[in-house]
Amino acid sequence: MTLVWLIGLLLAGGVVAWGGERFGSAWPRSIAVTVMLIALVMVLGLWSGAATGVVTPGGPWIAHVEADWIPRFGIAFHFGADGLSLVLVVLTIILGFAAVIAANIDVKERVGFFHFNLLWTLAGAVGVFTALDLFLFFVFWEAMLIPMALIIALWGHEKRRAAALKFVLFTQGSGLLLFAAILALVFAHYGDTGLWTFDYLTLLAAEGSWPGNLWILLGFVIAFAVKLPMVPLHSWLPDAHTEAPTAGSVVLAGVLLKTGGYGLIRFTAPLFPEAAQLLAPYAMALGVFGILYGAVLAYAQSDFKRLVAYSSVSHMGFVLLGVFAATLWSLQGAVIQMLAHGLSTGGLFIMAGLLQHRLGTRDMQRFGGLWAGMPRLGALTLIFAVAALGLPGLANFVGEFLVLLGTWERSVWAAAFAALGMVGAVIYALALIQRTFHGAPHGNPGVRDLDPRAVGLLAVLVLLLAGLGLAPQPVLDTTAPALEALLRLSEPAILAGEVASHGL
Amino acid sequence: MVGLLFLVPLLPFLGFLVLLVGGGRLPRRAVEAIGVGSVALSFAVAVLVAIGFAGLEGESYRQTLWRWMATGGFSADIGLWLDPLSLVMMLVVTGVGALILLYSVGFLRGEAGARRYFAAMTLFVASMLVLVLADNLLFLYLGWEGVGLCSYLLIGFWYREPANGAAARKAFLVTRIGDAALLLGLVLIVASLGTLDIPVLQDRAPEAWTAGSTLPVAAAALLLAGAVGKSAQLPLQVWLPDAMAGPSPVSALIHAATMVTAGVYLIARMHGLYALAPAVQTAVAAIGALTLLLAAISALGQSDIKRVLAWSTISQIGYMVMALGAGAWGAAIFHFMTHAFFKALLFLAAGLVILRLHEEHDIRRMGGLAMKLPVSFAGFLAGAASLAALPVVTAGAYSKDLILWQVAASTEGGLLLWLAGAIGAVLTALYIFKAVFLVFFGPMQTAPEPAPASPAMLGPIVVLAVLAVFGGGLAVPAQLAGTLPAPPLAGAPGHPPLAFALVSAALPLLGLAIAWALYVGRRGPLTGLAASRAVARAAPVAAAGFGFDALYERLFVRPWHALARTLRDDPADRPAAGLAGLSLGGYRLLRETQTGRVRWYAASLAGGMAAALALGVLS
Amino acid sequence: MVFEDFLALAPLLVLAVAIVIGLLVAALPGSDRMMAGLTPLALVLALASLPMAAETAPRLVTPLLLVDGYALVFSGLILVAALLVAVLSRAAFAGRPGRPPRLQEFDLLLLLAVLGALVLTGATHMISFVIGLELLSIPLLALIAYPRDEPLPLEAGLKYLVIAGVSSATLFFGLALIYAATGTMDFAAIARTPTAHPAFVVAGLVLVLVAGGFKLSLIPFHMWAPDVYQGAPAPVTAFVGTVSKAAVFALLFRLFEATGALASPAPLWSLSAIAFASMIGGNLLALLQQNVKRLLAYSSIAHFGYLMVPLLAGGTFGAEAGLAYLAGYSVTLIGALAVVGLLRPDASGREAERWSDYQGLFRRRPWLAGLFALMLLSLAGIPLTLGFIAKLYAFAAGIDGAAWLLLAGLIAGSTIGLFYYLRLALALFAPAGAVAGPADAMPADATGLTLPARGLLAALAVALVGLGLWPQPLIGLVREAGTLAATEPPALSRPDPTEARSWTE
Amino acid sequence: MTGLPMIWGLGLAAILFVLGLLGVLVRRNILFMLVSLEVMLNAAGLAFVVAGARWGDADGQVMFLIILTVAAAEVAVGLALALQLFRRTGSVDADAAMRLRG
Repeated sequence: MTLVWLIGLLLAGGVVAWGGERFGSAWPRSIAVTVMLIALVMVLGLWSGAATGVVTPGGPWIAHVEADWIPRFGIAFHFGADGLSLVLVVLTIILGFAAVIAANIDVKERVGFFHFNLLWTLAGAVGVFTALDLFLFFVFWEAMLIPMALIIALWGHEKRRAAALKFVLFTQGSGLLLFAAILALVFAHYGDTGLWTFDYLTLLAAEGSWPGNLWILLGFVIAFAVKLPMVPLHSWLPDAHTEAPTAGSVVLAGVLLKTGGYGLIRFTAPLFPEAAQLLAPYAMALGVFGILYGAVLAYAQSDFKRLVAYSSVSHMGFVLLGVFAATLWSLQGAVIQMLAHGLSTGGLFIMAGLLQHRLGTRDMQRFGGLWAGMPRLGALTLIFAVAALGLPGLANFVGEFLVLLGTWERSVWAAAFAALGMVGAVIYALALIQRTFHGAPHGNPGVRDLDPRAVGLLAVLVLLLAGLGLAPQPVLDTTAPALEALLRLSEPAILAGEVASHGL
Repeated sequence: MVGLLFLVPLLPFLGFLVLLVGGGRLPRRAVEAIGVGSVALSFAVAVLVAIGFAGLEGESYRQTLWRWMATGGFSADIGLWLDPLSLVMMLVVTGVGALILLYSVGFLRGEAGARRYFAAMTLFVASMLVLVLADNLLFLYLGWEGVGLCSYLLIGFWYREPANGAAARKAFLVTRIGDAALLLGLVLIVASLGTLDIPVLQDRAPEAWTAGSTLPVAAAALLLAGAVGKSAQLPLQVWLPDAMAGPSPVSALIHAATMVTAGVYLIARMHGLYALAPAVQTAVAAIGALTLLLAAISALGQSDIKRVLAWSTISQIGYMVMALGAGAWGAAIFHFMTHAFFKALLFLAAGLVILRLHEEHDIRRMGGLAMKLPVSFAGFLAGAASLAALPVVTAGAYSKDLILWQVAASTEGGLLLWLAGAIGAVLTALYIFKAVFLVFFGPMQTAPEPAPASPAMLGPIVVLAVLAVFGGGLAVPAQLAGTLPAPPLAGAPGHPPLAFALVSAALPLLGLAIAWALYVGRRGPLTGLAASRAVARAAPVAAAGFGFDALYERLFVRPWHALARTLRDDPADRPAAGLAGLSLGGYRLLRETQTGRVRWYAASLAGGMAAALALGVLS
Repeated sequence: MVFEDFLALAPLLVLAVAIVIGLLVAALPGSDRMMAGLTPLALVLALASLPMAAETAPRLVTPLLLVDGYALVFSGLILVAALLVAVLSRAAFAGRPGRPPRLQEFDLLLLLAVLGALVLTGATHMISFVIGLELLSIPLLALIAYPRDEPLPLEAGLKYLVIAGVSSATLFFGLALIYAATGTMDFAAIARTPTAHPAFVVAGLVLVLVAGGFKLSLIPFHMWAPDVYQGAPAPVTAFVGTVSKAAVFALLFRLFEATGALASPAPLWSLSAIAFASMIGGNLLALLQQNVKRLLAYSSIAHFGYLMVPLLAGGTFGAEAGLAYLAGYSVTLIGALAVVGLLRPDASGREAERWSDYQGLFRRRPWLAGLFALMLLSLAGIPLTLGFIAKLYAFAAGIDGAAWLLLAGLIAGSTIGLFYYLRLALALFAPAGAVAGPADAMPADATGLTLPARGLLAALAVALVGLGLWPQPLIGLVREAGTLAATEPPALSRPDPTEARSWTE
Repeated sequence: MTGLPMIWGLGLAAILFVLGLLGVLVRRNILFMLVSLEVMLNAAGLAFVVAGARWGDADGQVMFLIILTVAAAEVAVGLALALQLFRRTGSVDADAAMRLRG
């Protein structure tokens, strides 16, 4: 039940934060912080419960709740979290916490409404990670986008309105594809078994290989690929990131991109084993292309946030590669990569916000030589940039190494070119540092260093990155059972009976 | 006492953390104290551990700290593994490191950013120790990348000058290419052997792989690529000369003594793998030989004192790699040790000279400093002698002669390699004594400022000078006999016959004589040759390091910028923009149909009716 | 006509009695207030009588009307919509400055039109089809042009008159052709009677389709819609957009279902083409539209393009999907037009139809702007709103009928739709700085709205979000619509024609 | 029924219908549009009468009567609106009413 309480807490927290604005502009922020603290405690409790196997020993499900919603189509409030979902929910709460604290960098007016949207986006994300009913999943998938679009549109920078619309058109448009695919799957299942159901577990068990399987899978994959983002469908990301406020960028990069990756892991291979195997080589090729394409474009940008946005495209290329390589190593690598990317890119976006807040612009041509004026900010940006380029000892490396490990078994060339991508990462990461902090300082008036509170927040992110980099075992142990179960489902010819055990 | 092993890398790392977190508030002296203290303490512990290890009867000592990652049958730990090879490396790294850090206190006297410098240096030493002491290749890779990062930070220490930033980025990028290949090698090993644990690999590899089959060859080649990148061998040597943009102590520690030899250590450590891939081993030898020749010639063509030493380092590492290729594992490591001493000495002395001559780097504008800077002259001379391997009196002679002998006596292609080594030896003596004569002899062109050198700077120079001269006595190859296989000497005895020893002793003297003739005596047939047109045309080629830089610029850098420029505004966005344009066009087109005239509306209805009826008739 | 027949026709009778009373009352002084009470009462009573009529369902009352689950649920939807429109009209017209217009006639016309709509839902015979349709559209003419002192309603009325007249003529001619070919006017019988001139039947059905296309404002018969939506007062626009279209859809669905028209290629292909054109064209027309009422008109073109998917899918699921879609769309459209009607942007009393009226509205009228944003999101089909349930049914029908092309159109259309719905929604939240009109021109206090108006808005909001979150009640109700009575009408005594060849070959 | 085959009757009705439709499209005067509208409606009525005759069924004529009443109602409202238009714009030109567009 904690899952439903968590989502309820976030939703209610949002409303209270919005109401709190009437009592003064500081209230919403403190309400949001307390809500996030409670959420953090709940989630960590859930994780510790799972680690000791208290909740549901044996089966991959850590928390599970089910209630009827629309019996006509067999739609139910079916929430459930296994290792995979739990880890991503923890990331959501942590980055949500960072976003709430980083919110006052550039959100000054209508603070209550902002926190309302922020908390509702987080609630939507938690819903997406824990929904086990395809309809409920889709409701959260779409409902999460509107508050995010509002955050971009109302508190963003210059071209915010256009960026928000582009963001919505891309994600909602592909969402419609997902919706059609879900319905096609449900109708095909109904055609076979005469049973209306949107329930993920029962759909898993029905190993029907319907004629249109590949098309249905494409509907799923395209929707998740837009959100991931996969390269040809990624052009909404740079605009959305550059125009979003700091907190918005942190949540967008840290959480929303992961829903795409999560969807790929959870729904594509297990539901359509043969079709997924058919699609795997092309998807892996696009993943590798994405890594290199993202790296080249990141280097080409002169806007700080656009550079970081394209670096996200490159990192997510690894996730795509890992997911479709479909070995335990690559899946675990993809999950770790998602966590690491959330932390490091979140940090970089907070840096971008701080820089823009001080210097009034994001254009790196007007930066340069800032190390003299703000050494602490420079040092922390360096740490995040170095994490982004995959230095061992920090989290990204563990993810990328495991993905390479898994990909090697599938195709040597993909692993080779992905390793080339790691070289590309060095080019843009160091370019970022050089254009911003090195070179001769040209006396920008706004230059002043970080205050201790900001350093504290970022230090926590750095500690998490280092912790995940040097001791990823707890996370690996949590996701292992879930991913093994998903892998077992992805082998095409498996006995339906065996799957039943996977359920409750 | 061996149990204290984990303190060796931990102490500098703690120093780094203290400087990183609290550095801002600490006074300068405290920063320096922490910097030098942590490494010196680490050296002390290392010595204790060495003593403890000597008493230990087992071949190696293993200490696992915690499980790093374990998933799907593969597992890697944060663990340390001490055996004679890593013992030697550990002692050299901590020892030379401590001396150099002491020296840099004096060197950076007037500079700002000391905190950043010492933090990076301590992190470097910690990473190098991790690299050397790691018990599995993944943890080694962590140290491997750590040193790369610190080298980037320290080369770009004077960040205000964009050229330094560019040099730093170039260094990190070129080494990163090698690192990517190394990582692929690791992935290949895990994929086929299931573990990266070095001791386990040593006995599992021969069973699983047959010698000369594709897998070991590929793995060895990838590891070699990594080594080539980090140790600045052909073809990835372009970054080391530019790395001289960093302060001299940095060049001394990182780009002479420790980091650049990481590749040598890696190949030495994985000697079992190379035994399984003879083809790659010969390639190693070939690369070593080629690099030492090319680097020696390029060093001759340099005019910047630090660049001479940089090319010299590449050349000396070429010797070590050639030795590894020929199977003379012990000799290579012995040469590494002696090289660490005399090359660090040379860099520190050169640093002193540069400091005194207000950052003057060009040796052609120096001269007659012998009397003015006695200690740096003595140090530089000792280093130069050891580098040139002047017989009997220097440590370098012992290690280099051993390499020459074992290479000559090794099984295949030994003679050819020996020839390269011999020519290299002559050229080495020539270029280093050219530098000595131009800097310290002849007329004085720029006067050094008379400030007295602080003892903190001179002390290390003296110690290193002693080691550079008497270091040969430390019978390193004997100690390493246990861990590293004996060289395949094709039946020849351990020590070279008298005739061979005489020849290899004569080579450096020949180089010295030529240098004397050209740069001191300035008469005799050689000066005519030096002024001839052929040398005039060859000089710029040598100075530019045989044009590798220009080649890479045209092959990689320029296309990358062109690609970045063309893709700048994201062609993948065009289809989306196209769709938007299409729908806007549709909107404008359709909006015209709403004319407001009711008769037009009726006409549209009639038209629709006609079309529907026509459809009915047709079908 | 036994007692059960009267019971089955209960809703119609209640309305008829109310209309007669209304006519009598109109003469008395103070009749305006009385009519204000009578209209909603009549509609509520009719709604209450539905369950009674349900007992006798399905029942063929005279060969003209078939009162079955399908007809009753549709009647329910129409009565609810009409009730909302009636309350909205009272509230909207009360807000107009100047002397209050005489609303008795307005209410009477409204009730007459609703009566026509109810007849249409039950019609299974050409005569009841014609009577119902005309009883619905002629009062509509007067309703559109009701505010006599303004030029725009008059122009809208004229345009609607001419186009409606042409389409009615087309309809009659089509029915005449079918009658000429088959000799029977009963929908069910048409399919079974072999005919000598199959081409006439096909042509007749196509002409009926054209008339239906006009009524549902599908492209290319859509051009009247934007002008009428803009010209007519907001309540009437709501009526045109919901009640009249719902009734015509109900009729068309039953007609095509009974005559199996969509089996033969001509009506099928032309309907698919019309549907696809409407989905894409409707959305494209609305892309950069600055006038909010015209924008809603174009969006209704698109939405009824989507509605053709359930029509084409047919069968019990088609009926259920069609009804669910209409329910969702009607509530949303009435909600949106309620805000347009009730929001008095400036002293001139004009309706808020310009883009600038909505720029930054959220800062001055948070509740009204919030509701309008909710309606826009529902039109766009965002989850947690009723519009999403409608979209669910449209998609499901598309997949059920395997109409892949139309499904593609549905996806493309909805994506384009997202653009202008959200562009308007985002404009609502625009920071005050960007607002064009002076903020103080707007009566700042929300008390400008009368009590029934706020009640109406609250009810709409609750319906939208409530049913969006918990759609089971609506879905249960809609499920009954699927029980399209396939009962055979009593065999009419008629000499069978000589040639016996079914027209469907 | 007399020897006249139904097709001719329907043909005449179709011709009348098309003429009426063209009348609506061509004439700018609102009154003549109403006249054309009448022609179209009566064409449909004629078709019903012919069909009724063919099948010897009274429904045809019942439908004709209904169409007459419908036509009458439409024209009544139409004329009222035309009068309004004339009073407001001083002309009965249908294209005068063009303010609603775009």
